[in-house]
Amino acid sequence: MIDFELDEEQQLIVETVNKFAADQIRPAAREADEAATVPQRLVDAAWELGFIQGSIPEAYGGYGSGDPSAITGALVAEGLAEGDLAIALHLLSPRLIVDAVLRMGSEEQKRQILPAYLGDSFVPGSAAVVEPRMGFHFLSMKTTARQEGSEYVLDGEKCMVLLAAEAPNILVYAATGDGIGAFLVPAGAAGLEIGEREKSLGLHALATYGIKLSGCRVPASARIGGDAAVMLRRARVAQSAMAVGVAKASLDYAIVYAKDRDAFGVKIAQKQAIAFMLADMAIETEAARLLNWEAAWSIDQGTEASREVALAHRYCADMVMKVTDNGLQVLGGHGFIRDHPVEQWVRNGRGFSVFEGMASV
Amino acid sequence: MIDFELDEEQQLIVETVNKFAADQIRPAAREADEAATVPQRLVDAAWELGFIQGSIPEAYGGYGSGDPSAITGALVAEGLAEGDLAIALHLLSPRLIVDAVLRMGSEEQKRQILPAYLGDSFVPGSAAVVEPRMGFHFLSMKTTARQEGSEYVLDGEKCMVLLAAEAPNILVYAATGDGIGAFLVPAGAAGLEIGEREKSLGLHALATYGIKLSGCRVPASARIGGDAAVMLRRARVAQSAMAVGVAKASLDYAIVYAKDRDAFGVKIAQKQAIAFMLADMAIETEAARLLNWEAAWSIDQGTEASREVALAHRYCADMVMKVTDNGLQVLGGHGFIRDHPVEQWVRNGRGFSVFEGMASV
Amino acid sequence: MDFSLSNNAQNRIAMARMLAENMMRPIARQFDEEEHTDPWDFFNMMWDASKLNREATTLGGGGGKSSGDGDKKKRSENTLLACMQIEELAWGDAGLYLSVPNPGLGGAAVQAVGTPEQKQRFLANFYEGKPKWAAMAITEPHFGSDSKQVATTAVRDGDMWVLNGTKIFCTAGHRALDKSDGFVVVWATLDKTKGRAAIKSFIVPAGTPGVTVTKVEDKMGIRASDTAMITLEDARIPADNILGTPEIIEKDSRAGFGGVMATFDSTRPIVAASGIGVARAALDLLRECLTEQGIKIRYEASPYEQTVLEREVMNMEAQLQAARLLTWKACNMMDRGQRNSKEASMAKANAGLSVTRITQKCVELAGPLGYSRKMMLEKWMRDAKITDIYEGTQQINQLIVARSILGYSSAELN
Amino acid sequence: MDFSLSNNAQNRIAMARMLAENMMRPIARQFDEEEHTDPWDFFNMMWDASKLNREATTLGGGGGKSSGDGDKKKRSENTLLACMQIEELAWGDAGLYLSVPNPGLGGAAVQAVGTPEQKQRFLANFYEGKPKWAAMAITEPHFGSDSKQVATTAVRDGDMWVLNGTKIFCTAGHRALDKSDGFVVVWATLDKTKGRAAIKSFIVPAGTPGVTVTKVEDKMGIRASDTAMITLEDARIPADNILGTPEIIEKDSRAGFGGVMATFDSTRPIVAASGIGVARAALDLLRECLTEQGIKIRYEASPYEQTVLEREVMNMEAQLQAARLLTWKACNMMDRGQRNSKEASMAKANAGLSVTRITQKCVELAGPLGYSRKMMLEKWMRDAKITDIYEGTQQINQLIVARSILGYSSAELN
Repeated sequence: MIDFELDEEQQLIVETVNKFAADQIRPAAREADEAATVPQRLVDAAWELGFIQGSIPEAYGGYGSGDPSAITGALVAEGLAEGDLAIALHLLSPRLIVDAVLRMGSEEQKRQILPAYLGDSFVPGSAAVVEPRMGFHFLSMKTTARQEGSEYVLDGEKCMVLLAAEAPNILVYAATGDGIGAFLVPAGAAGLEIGEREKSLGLHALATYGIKLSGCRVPASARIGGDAAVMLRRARVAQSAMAVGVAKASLDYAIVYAKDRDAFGVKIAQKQAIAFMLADMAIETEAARLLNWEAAWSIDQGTEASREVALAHRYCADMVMKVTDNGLQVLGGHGFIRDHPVEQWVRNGRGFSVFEGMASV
Repeated sequence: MIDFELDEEQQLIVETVNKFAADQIRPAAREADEAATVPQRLVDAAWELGFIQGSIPEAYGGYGSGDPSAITGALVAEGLAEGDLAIALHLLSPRLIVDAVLRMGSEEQKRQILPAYLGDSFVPGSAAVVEPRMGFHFLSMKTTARQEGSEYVLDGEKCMVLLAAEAPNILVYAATGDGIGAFLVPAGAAGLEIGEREKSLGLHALATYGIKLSGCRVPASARIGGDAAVMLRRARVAQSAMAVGVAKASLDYAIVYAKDRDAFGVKIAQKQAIAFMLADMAIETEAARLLNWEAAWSIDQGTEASREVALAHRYCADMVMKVTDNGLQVLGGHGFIRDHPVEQWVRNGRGFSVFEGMASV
Repeated sequence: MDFSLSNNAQNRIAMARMLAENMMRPIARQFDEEEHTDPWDFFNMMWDASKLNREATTLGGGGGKSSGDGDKKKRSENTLLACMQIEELAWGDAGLYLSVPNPGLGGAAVQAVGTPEQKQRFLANFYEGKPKWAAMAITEPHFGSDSKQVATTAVRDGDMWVLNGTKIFCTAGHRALDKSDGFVVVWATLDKTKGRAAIKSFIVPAGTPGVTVTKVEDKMGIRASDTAMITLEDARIPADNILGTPEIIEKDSRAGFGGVMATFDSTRPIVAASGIGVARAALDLLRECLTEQGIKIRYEASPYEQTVLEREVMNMEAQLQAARLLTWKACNMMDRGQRNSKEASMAKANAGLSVTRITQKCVELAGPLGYSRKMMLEKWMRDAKITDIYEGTQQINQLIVARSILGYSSAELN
Repeated sequence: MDFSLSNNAQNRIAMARMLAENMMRPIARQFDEEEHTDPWDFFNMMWDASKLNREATTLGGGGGKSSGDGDKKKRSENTLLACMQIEELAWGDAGLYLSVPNPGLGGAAVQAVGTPEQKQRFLANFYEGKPKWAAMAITEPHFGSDSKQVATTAVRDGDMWVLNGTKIFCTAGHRALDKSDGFVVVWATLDKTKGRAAIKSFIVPAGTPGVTVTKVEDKMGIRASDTAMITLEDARIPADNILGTPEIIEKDSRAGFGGVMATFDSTRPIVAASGIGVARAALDLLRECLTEQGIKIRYEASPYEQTVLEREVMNMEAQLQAARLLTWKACNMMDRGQRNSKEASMAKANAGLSVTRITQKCVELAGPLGYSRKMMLEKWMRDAKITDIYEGTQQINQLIVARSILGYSSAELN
C-alpha cells in the first residue's frame, strides 16, 4: 500500500544523520573545501556513529539487521550530503567495497574481505569506474579485464577514483566482454599506477586520482560477483540521494537568507520573484527525492530497476544544478563570494551528471 | 556595419501590414476559426495591398523592385501572422509558387507561370511538402519523382497541403534520388488525388488537405529548378517570422489584460509573478525575431544558411509554444475560454514545429 | 515507505480503467467536436455504476475517512484511491470525467462543512432517481483567484436567504440546474465590508426561482464538461441552506470561508490526478506509436548516443511520475489525517505545469499526425492545460507553497 | 538592416582576439588558482596597448560618440565596437579583462556626468605614467540592488567633502586605491532623509586619508579581478570632486542619481558582451573537442535521429547568438542616440541566464574532463555566473523590462 512515511528505524537514522551533518559536517565544510582535506575528527566521529558497521549484517561482524535497504542507504546519503558532499563521499567510501561484496560476493569473499572494514577505525574504500574521456558512459567502458588461466589482466585508465592512494583496495570496474566485472585490486599491485591527486570544479576536500592499469594481474578470486552493472545502478541511487541533499542544503540556506535580507523596504523573500523561485526549488527537490525513493524501493524489491534508476538519476542531476544555481542567485553578489556556502553547492552539484560509482546504497 | 534599423521602404511595408492586420485580420480571426473559412473580403483587400504583386519584379509583371529580400518577406509574414496565422498563410499562399519560380525557375518558366498569379484577383497557391508520418523530416521525403523519358512520375502521400483543392497548381516536393525536386502539378492531373479537408489542432480557417500521388506524370518542364531544399529553408524563415508574429500577438494581448485585471487590490500586472512572465515573453520574442532576421539576412547574402535557418527555426518553434502558453496562463480561466484569442494562438503556435514549406519569403 | 499498490487499489484502478477504455474513449472525440451536447448513455451508465462504487467518482471522496472495505490494513487510503481512479477516468477522457453525474465539488463542500441534517437532505439520497449533478460556484466576472472579492450578496429575509449576483466558470452548473434535480453551492457575502469572514456558501437547489444559467462557455478543451455562467436575481432559498454559521466571525473558522478553502486540500491532488491521467494518455499513445515503428527508448544511453526523441520521452516519463508521486504523497498525508495544504499545492503546481508540457511535447514529437485531429494527442493537449488553471492557478499554488516554506502569512507574502 | 561586420569592427575584433589568445589565455588558469596575485606583465602590456587603442579596453568607451576613424559610414558604432572587443577579451579571460588597468566604471561615470574640468583632472592624463585603475563603489553591506539605500554619508566641511561609510563589491577597488594612483567613484548621500535625490557620486583619489581597503573577497570565479571592501572614515576630498550638482533636486536629473543610473544603459550591454565571450570560449572548446572525436553537429537532423548532444550544442549556439544580437541591438540604439534602457536590460537579463546555462551545460557534456581543472570549461562556468548578478541581477533587469513594456513606474511595479 502506497505510503511515504519512514518507519521508526529510518526516522531514528535520519535524525542521527541530520544532527551529525548539521552539528559537525556543515561547520567544517568550507574549511575542508579550501584546505582540500577531510578533518580526521569527522572521520572518527562518523565511524563511531557506525554508518558503515550498520550496513553490514551481524553475521559478518557488523551490527546491521539483514541486508540494508537501498532506501535506508538513500536516507543516509541524502542527510550526510546535506552537510557536505565531499565529506559525505569520503565517510561513506568503505561501502563501495562492502556493499559490492555483500550483494555480489561469495560467502568466502564476504568472510575474507569484510573484516578489514570492521576494525576499530575507519578504513577508506575506493572504486574506479569513470574513465577520462568526454563521452564516457558507465555501460561502455574501455578498461578491460581479460581472463588468463586463473588470473584476470586489467588494462585501462580511470579517473575520479576517490581515495585511490589512501585505500587498501580499489574496486576496479572493467569490461569483461560479456558485461562489466568488478575486481578488487590491492594497493601497490603490480601494473597499478596511481597518478597525481586530481583538481576538480568541486569536491575539493575529497581526494580523487587518475589511475592507470597496465597488465595489472589479479587472481580470479578478486572478481566480485558477475555482472557488476547492478552496483553502478545502486551507485546512481546513492548519488541521486546526495544530489537531493545538496539541493536541500541550498534551498534551506536561501530561505533563511531571503527572510533576513532587506530590499526595497521588505525582505527579499516577500518579493514574488524570489518567493516563487524558492517555491520552485522546494517542489523540484521534493519531486526528485520521491522519484529516487521509488527507484531505491524498486531495487529493494529485487528488480534491476534500470529504467527507474535512469529516470531518477537524470532528473536529480538536472534538478540539483538548477536548484543550487537558483540558490546562489537568491543571494546575488553574496552568493558569488566564498563567505557563503552556496557557490560550493553549485560546484559540487554540477558533478552529479558526471559521477558514476562514487557511492553506494 | 551591424544595424537593426529598417530602411524606409521596409518601415512603410511594416506599417501597411500592421494596420491591415490590426484593422481587418484580427477582428475576423475568431469567426474565421470557428467558421473554418477565410472571408473573401480579406482575400480581396490583401490582394489590393499587393503583398503578392510586390514580391514579383516589374520585369515579370509585378511591381516589386528586383528580387524581394527574405528580410522584407519576414517582416510581411510576421505582421500578417500577428493578425492571424491561418489567414496569413492563406493570403500569402501564392508566394509558394511565385517565389519558387522566381528563385529557381528558368526564364521561360517565369514567363509562362507567373502571369497566372498576376491577374485582377487573388489566385491561391499551394505546396505539398509534409508527409503523414510521425518522424517526417523535410530532408527525408518518401514521395518520389522518377524520370521517365521526357516526364517525371510522382508517387507518394502528402498532408497539410494548404489550398490543394482550391489552387490551380500544387508545387509538389519529392525526392529525386539526388536531392529534393519541386514539381508543378496542375489541378486535376491524372494520378493526383485530393482527400478530405483536414481537421487540425489549429489553423481551422485554413483549408488543408491530404493528397495522394499515384504514378502522377508531369512533363520535365514542370520541374522548377534543381535542389529545392533551398525553398524549404526559405519556408522555415517565413514560418519562423510568423511564429514571432503569433508570439507578439499573445504578448501584447496579455499585457493589456494584465494591466486591466484586478486581483488582491492591484492589477495582476503589478504582481512580479505576472510581470516577470511578461518580461520573459518580451525578451524571448525579441530574441527569436533577431535570430530569424539574421537567418533571413544570410539568405539574402546568397548563402545557403542551413545552420542559421535551423537554429532560428528551432528557437522560434520552441519560443512561440512557450510564449503563447504563458499568454494563456496570464489570463487564467479566461484564457481557456474562446471569448479570448489566446487559446487560438496556443493551438496555432504548436504547429510551427510541424509546418514545413507552408509559406515563403 | 511503500510504493506498491494494495489489492484494493489495483481493483479500483482496474475497474476505472475498464470504464475509461470501454465507455469513455469510444465517445471522447465525438463530445469534443459536438460541444454543448450531452452523452446521456454515458451519464446513465455512470450513474448506475456510481451506486455500486461511489468513491470512484466522488471528488474528494471520503478524504480522511476510513474505507473499511477490502484492504486488510486498518489505515485509510481513500483519498489515494480516489486519485488513482480519477487518473484512470481522466485517462479515458477528462471532459467526460468532469461530466460524470455526482455530488462533485458542491457535494464535497456539504460533506466538509455541512450539518448532519444538510448531509441528510442533499447527499444521503443523492444517488436516487435520475442522474444528478452538484456544482460549486465561486468565481465571478471581476475576480478569479482572489475569492475574498465575492460580490454576490446573501440577505436574510425571514426564513429565507435572498441571493443576487453573477457566477462564472461553474463546472457542471448547467447540468446541475437545468438538466437534473441537482444543486449548486454558491459563495456569497453577508456584508461586503467584512471581507473573508462574511463570505458564506449556500446550497441552491435546481428549480430555485431567480437562478438562471445565462451562458455556457466555449472552451479550448474539456469540451464535454459544461462551464456555466449563473445569474442569481432575488433567488430565494431556505434559511438552513447556508453552510456553516450565519454569524460573521472575524477570525476564519473551519465552518466558514476557511472551511471551504480547506476542501482544496483534497481537491487539488484530485485535479492533479486528473491532469496526470490526460498526460499519461498522451504519453502512452506516443510510446505505442513509437513501438509500432520499432523504436525502443534506451533509458541508459549516453547523450552522445541517445536521440532527442528518446531523451524527451525519458524526461516526460520522469516528469509524469514525479507529479504522480507528489500527488500520492499529498493524498497519503490526508489519509493519515495530516495537514497537507503545502503538499497539495506542490502536487497541483507541479502537475499543472508537467501535464501541460508533456501533452504539448507529445503533439510535437508525433509531427503532422500529432497536429491532426485524427489522433487524440491534440485533444489531450487542449484538455490538459486546464489542470494548470482551475482549483488555483500555477501562480496561486506557488504562492501557497512559498508562504508555507517561508512561514509567511498572506499579508506578508501576496 | 545589416548583419555584416564593418572593416573597422573586423580589425578591432582581430586585435582584441590577438591579445586574448596570446596575452590572456596563457596566464588565465594561473591567476585563477593564485587568487589575489597581480599579473603585472599583463597589466603593463595592456597599459601600453591601451595607449594605442583606448576603446578596446574602456568600459562604455565613448558610447554615443562618433569614432571618426577607419569606418567609411558617418554613423557611430563605438558602443558596438566596445562590446565586440570586450567579448573577445572575455573570451580570453573574464577575470583578467576586468583587471585591465583603465578608467573602468569610475571613468565611465566621470565621462557621463563630470564637468570638463573634472574630465581634465581625472581622465585626460589618465593613461600617463604607470598602470592605473578607476573603480565605482555603490554597494554596501546592507543593500545590493536597492541603491537608494546608500548609507555612506558626505558632509560638506569648508571646501572639502567628508565621507563616512563602508562599500563592498567594488571591482578593481584594491588596485585603484592600493596598487596604483587611481580613483574610486563613491556613491554617498547628502541627506538620508531625502532618498534618491540626495545621493551623489564623489571622486575619491588613491591616497586619500581615511580610505582603506579592509577586505578583498574570495570568489567563485573571475578570481583575477579584485573585489574590494572599502571603508571610509572621515575621508576628506576636495569640494569639486563631486559629480554633478551638490544641490538636492527632488526630481531625478541627468546630473544626479539618474545620470549615474543612465550609465547602466551602456554598461549592461558591455557586461552582457563579457559574459557572451566567456560562454563562447566554452562552446568553442567543446566543439573543438567534438570535432577531434569526429563528431559533426547535424543541425537539420530530425529529433528521431539527432543526438541529445547535437541538440544541446544547437540550443547553446542559438542561445548564445540570441544574447549577442540582443546586446548588439542595445548598442546599435545607443550609437544611434536612442534611449535603450529596455533593450540594455533585455540583453543583460537574457545573456546572464544564457551564459550561465551554456557554461554549465558545456561542463556536463564534456563529462569527467569538463569537471576537471585540467580543462578550462569548469573555470568558465565559474566565471560566467557573475554575468547574471552584477550590473543588476537577472531579477532587477527583468523588473526594468517589465516596467518598460507595461509602462509602469517603479512605484507601480516593484
